[in-house]
Amino acid sequence: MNAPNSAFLSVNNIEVIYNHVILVLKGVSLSVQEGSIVALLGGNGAGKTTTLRAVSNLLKGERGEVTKGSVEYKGERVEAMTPADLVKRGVVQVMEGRHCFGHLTIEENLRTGAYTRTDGKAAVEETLEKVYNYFPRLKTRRNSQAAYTSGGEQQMCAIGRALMAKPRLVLLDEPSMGLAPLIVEEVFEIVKDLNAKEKVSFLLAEQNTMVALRYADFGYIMENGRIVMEGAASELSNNEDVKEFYLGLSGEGRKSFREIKHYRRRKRWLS
Amino acid sequence: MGFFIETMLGGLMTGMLYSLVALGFVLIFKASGVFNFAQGAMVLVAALAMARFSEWANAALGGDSLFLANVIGIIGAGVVMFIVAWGVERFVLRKLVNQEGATLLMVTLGIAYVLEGLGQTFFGSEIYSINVGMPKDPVIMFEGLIEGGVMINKEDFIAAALAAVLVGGLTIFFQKTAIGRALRAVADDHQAAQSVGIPLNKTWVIVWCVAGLVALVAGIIWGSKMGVQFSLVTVALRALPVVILGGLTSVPGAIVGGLIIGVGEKLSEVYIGPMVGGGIEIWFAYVMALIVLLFRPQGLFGEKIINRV
Amino acid sequence: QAQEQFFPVLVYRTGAYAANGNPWANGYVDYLKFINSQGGINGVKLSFEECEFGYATDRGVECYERLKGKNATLFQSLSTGVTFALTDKAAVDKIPLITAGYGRSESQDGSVFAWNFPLLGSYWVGADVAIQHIGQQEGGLDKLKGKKIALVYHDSPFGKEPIPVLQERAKLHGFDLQLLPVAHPGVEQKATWLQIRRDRPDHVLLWGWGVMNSTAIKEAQATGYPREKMLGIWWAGAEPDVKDVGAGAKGYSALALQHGAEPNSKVVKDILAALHDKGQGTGPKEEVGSVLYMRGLISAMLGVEGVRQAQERYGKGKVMTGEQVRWGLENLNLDQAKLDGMGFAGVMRPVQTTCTDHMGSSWVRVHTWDGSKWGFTSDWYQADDKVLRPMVLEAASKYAAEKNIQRRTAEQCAQ
Amino acid sequence: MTDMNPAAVAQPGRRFGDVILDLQNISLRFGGVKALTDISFNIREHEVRAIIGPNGAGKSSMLNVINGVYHPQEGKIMFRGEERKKMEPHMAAQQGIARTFQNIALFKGMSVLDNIMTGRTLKMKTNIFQQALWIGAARNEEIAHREKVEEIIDFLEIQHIRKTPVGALPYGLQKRVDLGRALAMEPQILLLDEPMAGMNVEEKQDMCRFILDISDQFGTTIVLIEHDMGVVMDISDRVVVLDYGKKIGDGTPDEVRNNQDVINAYLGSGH
Amino acid sequence: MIYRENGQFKTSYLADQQIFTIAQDKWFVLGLIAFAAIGVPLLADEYLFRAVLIPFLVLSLAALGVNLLVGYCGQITLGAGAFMAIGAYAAYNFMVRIDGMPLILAMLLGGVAAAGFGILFGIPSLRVRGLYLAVATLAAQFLCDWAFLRIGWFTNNSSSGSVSVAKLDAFGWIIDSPAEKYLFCLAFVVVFALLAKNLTRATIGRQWMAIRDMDVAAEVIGIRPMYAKLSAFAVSSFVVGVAGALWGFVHLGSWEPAAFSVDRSFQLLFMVIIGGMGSIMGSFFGAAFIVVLPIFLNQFLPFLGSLVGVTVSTAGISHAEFIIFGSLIIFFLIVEPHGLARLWSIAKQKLRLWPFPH
Ligand SMILES: Nc1ncnc2c1ncn2[C@@H]1O[C@H](COP(=O)(O)OP(=O)(O)OP(=O)(O)O)[C@@H](O)[C@H]1O
Ligand SMILES: Nc1ncnc2c1ncn2[C@@H]1O[C@H](COP(=O)(O)OP(=O)(O)OP(=O)(O)O)[C@@H](O)[C@H]1O
Ligand SMILES: [Mg+2]
Ligand SMILES: [Mg+2]
Repeated sequence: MNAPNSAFLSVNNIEVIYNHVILVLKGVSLSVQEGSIVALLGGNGAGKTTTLRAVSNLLKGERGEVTKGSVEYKGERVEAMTPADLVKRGVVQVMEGRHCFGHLTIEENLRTGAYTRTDGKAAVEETLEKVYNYFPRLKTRRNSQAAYTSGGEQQMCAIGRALMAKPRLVLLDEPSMGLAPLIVEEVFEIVKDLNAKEKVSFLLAEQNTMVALRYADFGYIMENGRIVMEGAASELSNNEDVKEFYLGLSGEGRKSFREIKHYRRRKRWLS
Repeated sequence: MGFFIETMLGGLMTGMLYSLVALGFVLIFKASGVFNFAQGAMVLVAALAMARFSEWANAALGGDSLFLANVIGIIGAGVVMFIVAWGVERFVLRKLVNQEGATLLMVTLGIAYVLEGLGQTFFGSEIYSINVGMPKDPVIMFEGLIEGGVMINKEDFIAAALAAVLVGGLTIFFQKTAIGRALRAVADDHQAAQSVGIPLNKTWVIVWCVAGLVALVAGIIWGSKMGVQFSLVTVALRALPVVILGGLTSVPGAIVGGLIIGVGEKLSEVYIGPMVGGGIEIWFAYVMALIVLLFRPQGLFGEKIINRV
Repeated sequence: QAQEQFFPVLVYRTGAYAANGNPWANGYVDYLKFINSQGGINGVKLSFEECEFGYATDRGVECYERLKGKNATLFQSLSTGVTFALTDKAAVDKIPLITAGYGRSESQDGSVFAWNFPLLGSYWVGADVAIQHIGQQEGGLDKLKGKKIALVYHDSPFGKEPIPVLQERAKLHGFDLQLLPVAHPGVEQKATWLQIRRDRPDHVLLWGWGVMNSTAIKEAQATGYPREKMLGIWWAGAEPDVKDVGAGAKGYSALALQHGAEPNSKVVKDILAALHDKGQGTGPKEEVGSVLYMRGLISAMLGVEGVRQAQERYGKGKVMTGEQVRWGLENLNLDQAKLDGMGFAGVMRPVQTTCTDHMGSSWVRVHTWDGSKWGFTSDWYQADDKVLRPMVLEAASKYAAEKNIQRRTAEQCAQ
Repeated sequence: MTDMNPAAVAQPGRRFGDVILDLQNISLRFGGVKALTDISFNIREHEVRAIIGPNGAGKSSMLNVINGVYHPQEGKIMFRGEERKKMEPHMAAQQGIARTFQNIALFKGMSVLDNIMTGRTLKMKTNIFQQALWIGAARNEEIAHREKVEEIIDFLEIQHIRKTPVGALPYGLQKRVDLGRALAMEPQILLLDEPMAGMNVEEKQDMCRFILDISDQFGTTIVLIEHDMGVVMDISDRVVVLDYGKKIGDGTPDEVRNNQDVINAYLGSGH
Repeated sequence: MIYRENGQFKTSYLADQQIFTIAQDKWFVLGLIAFAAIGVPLLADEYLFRAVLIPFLVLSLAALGVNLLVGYCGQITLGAGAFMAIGAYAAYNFMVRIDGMPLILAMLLGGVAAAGFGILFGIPSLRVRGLYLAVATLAAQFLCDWAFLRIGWFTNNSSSGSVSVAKLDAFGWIIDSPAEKYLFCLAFVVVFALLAKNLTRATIGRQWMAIRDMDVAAEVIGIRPMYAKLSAFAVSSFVVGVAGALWGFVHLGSWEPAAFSVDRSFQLLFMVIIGGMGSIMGSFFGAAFIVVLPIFLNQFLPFLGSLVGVTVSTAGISHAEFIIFGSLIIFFLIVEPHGLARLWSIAKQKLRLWPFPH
């Protein structure tokens, strides 16, 4: 890993508190290099979403705040910026749980994604077409109000909406959730594609470790508000613990879900 | 017959005036999901500012040009409304991103108090008048057609026309422009709106400004009709059934709702009222709205309330 | 400082009725200040404290409790609602309530309502005189037969007070009474005036308060109802009611609770000299002498005179208690000479109360707005006792029965 | 393929009862959108029945039909051999149908414990006056049900968050509470809408275990929507495949896996 | 370190279902009630009783009722004033029309009448929700305002529309002095608060909250929306109705419909939201805020003015009162959108952790 200050995005030792009393992140540091895909892994409640919110400055609405540490994007401190400022600079978050604008149609949803763009109508139309190409399903449902589309359609809409902003860094929170396997592959192909062709960087929080590590360059594993492990994606996917607990592979390969007879105590790096 | 028409017309005109106030509610609700109980106070403050500024201007100009004084008054009041919008965003809404409707509603009640207090402190609590040259005396028309003719108020007609123009413009603004779309997005989900880069602060200032200007128009018209004084805030209570009958999220709904309520309450008061002792129009308006809601819970033109699992 | 007589001042200087509440309060306070500048009541200075209640009954009650704790010995409750709420309490606390020109009409009966003083006139008086005046305009009460009179009233106890008297009179003279309630605060009257336009009543009585009055006059203008045919109660006959209507209100008349706008009276000149010219006045100078200012002033004067009268009996130069003030109010005798002496010549007529008559006088005249000021346009009227007395007795007796109150006997009165 | 001999699919040690729910020719439209077109399939007692299909195929809508949230325009639903008339969700609940939701629908303002306790509503018999006075019957009832609920809490291993308001919980735990609430109803049929979305492998394994244990211990019939093919193939007994509101496959996991239509529409060649 | 649950273990579910799971809380509240019942009557003067404490108690009770509906069941209502009015007028009618009607029974019957109308006006809630419902409940408000003014029967044909009650006699206890009135109200409040608390921790309370948080899901697990919503309307209106009877009988003694106007409805909603929705304690906080603050400001501002040597006019003070009152509402909601009760519990939580920040 390079020295953090040369990084595209660097999160330095942040602490996050919700509601003035609930301490959730206890000193998290990570960095994303320009043009890379970084995966943030970890169990439920580890603090992945919180980390992403801290980066995109969406904590306020949840009554959370960063009490220590700093977040820098391209060498600029971002804590004082509004989320809108960040979007203008190219940092866009796809929120966990979809958050489509229920009363707007799918197409209107996508167009709001282009709100900060200033490069003209034609360019926006072009991106819109691109998104429709990525997700043909959205095109067929373009005139439905988002609230009346299926869960997966909403997820696609949320991802597509973020892409409409022509981002430089996308914070993807659980992009695969609720998507059919084919679409999951597609989403990650899109990620790869954008990353390769347009040098868009990604920081993704993902439960589907298998897929995530396949596409990511680098990974962090979080637990209980701390980073407990980090390394290149290939390294991580070969780590025995990661294999067992995040990929469901044990020595003799993948085990049937039916056969796991006992609830296992989770591996804890800290305890 | 003539009387029936007059009642209808009277109802339509009053309805139009309700619509103007209702419009303020709808605007802010549609664009930020806030049910703004301070709308009545905004009407009051706008009207007070207009009345006092034009009064002062008139005095300063030596009473020469009422027109000029009125223009200064309107500009002054417009500035006041801008300051209100800015202040509301800066000191209140900014700190309440992503909160529940009930909380926001309550906060607007707080804003209403502050505005009422400030308005009266700066502009006084007497009765002031706005004179924008509205004709006050009635004209009788169609005397040849209907016995006794039909009495019409030009003032009401002008007001209604103004309201119609305002509504038409705002409808287009909301449905067709990018900023209108962004405003609707904000109403749906503050956080998601932030996440796509819609600057909540700026949009809120814009909406409250627009609502402030609508309040100003309402204030000028109501003020010139009934004098500028504290009771202006209560016109908001009369506009509420209009808002829900038309649908909280629909600009045209505010107009249609206003017309229905206006006509309904006047007809009921005139024809049913005497049978039960009179004074029924206010509850009649609410009951009418309620009945409509039983069939269309989102009001006549409101967006369907989404309720999915 | 026990050497001061405390005058609580209930006011509403903010909210929907502020435009009317302000001049009243200013007149009231100015008079108290004026008395102090003249050396007080036989040397007893007056102290006073305002309490804002925004015309809300429960806030009014709170004010009463607060000011009572500061040794209030009389209270002017200033709204029908507060009067109703305090009528029982005041009797327990032994604090007389002065309700000059408002309150409960039956409280004129002092033998039941020992602590209420609707001095100068009650709403029943107003209603009675209004019909007399209309009768006179028509050329005699007998001409009222078949005529139609509409009552446009504030839909509250205040607005409903006159109805029994009007109904009584309607029976007597055979006119048609049309009742048209207007919901608080009275900003929406289109339907009301459409009905008036349809039914074309010969006269309209306006029983309004605050914004309701000016709205009514404007609607009358908008529906072309002649203002000359409208007659307001004394709470609908002041400057704020017509000011912003201006010329549109020309010809509109209202009852005057004896006084009208009195900028030329001696007492006003005295106050201007003693207070406003020295920069010690309460409100704006232009307001001094306006109708509601005078109402406040006279209300204060009645209170002051009650105390003065009490001192006659219980000791000059002493601070009076509530009970003593009541005796004073019950035995007021403001004859013409006294009034002239105080500067009220031409403003009002003598007032004389007794233990059984807590009103003291029922003189009323009519004034009319000429587009820029109020001026008197009628002779003095007096309410017809033949009509009112039985009604007062009946209503008071009903109240006494409900509350288990024994009428005061002659001996009790004499004490 | 539609109606197989239960014995053929029965795994050793598992027994299948009769058809408990039979859906015949169900069609559901929303305005112009055809969510379901002429779908028939049945559910047998004690089986784990999976519904799979691409996003927007109508899976969630199917569940909504089964538990009375949506009313299909056409088709019959037979419950234990009797035709079910138009039915509101709470009536379905009375018949013993419980479900979890795709977009978590927990009672945000209440604690985990209270959320699960609401699942017992139908089993509580005391009246409002007894409850107001908190006298004998009401109190005993409360305690008795509390014990049951504690069993479920133990079972789901969420003791430590018993008193936490669910709004503040991470996604995965919310899903578990959602399941707990459905379990508290002691349902005969349990409908699970993507219970494992947003979980990592380890957590999925736990969840599978819960589901299988529920099925074994209580004999509950389970209808499961899931996009993780590993899970579906491993734990379900029979699978229905939907695509664009139509049924394109129905059978054992193996049959379905090899069905060409299913591969084209949903699985892709990867599986 | 005093405020800890350390060492307090619960050995049964019953213990865990207690109203106060921490002993200190329990003793604090019991102490408070004891103080209110014994200490306050010794200390307070008449002004405090009549102008502050009695209205505070009665409005707390009403706010409590509204909170059951708004805070627990999520049905925003702006018609609470109407139900207070129904309670008051119904109790009045029971008193004057039935000979020998005991006072307390009349008040409770007033509550029952209010509950009946609550159910009636609650029916729209089965279809209409949220703000639409809130505005629709104003129909009840204005209809009641009108009916009590216009229909003579309700007011025993009093010509002015204003009614008053005779001596208050609760089973021989003549409630006359302010302290007695205060204790009478206090008894009502304590009993009702307890009953309300019981309801909210029982299944019915959970049903209400479920409907509030997610009505479709609630229905799916077997809650009947009709039963849950209408029972909330009934219970809430009952409490509000009893509070209305207390307001009329004990506090005002004589009243007109304006005593229960739409302003009162708004005021009650204020209390609930400021105090904390879905919190019994919050109702009291809210009532204290709304009742006491204006009075305090009204008396404090002139004093403050005199300190710095300016005499503020009464009008100036009341305008300032508006501004400060409004600002405080905003301020508190920004600090804690879930109301004062939440602020209180966060404070407690911090206290529990003290001296450590987390
Ligand atoms: N708004 C909030 N208020 C209070 N606590 C919160 C809030 N949001 C999250 N938390 C707490 O913060 C911790 C981390 O949550 P976070 O959502 O960041 O986890 P996560 O890693 O994204 O989990 P998941 O994979 O389930 O989404 C959890 O313990 C959660 O309870
Ligand atoms: N209430 C509704 N109104 C309008 N359309 C609806 C409604 N409910 C569902 N639909 C439509 O029906 C289709 C099927 O939706 P459903 O939610 O059942 O899909 P799904 O199979 O669960 O998909 P996913 O895997 O993405 O959750 C979708 O296209 C959706 O837009
Ligand atoms: Mg997360
Ligand atoms: Mg689905």
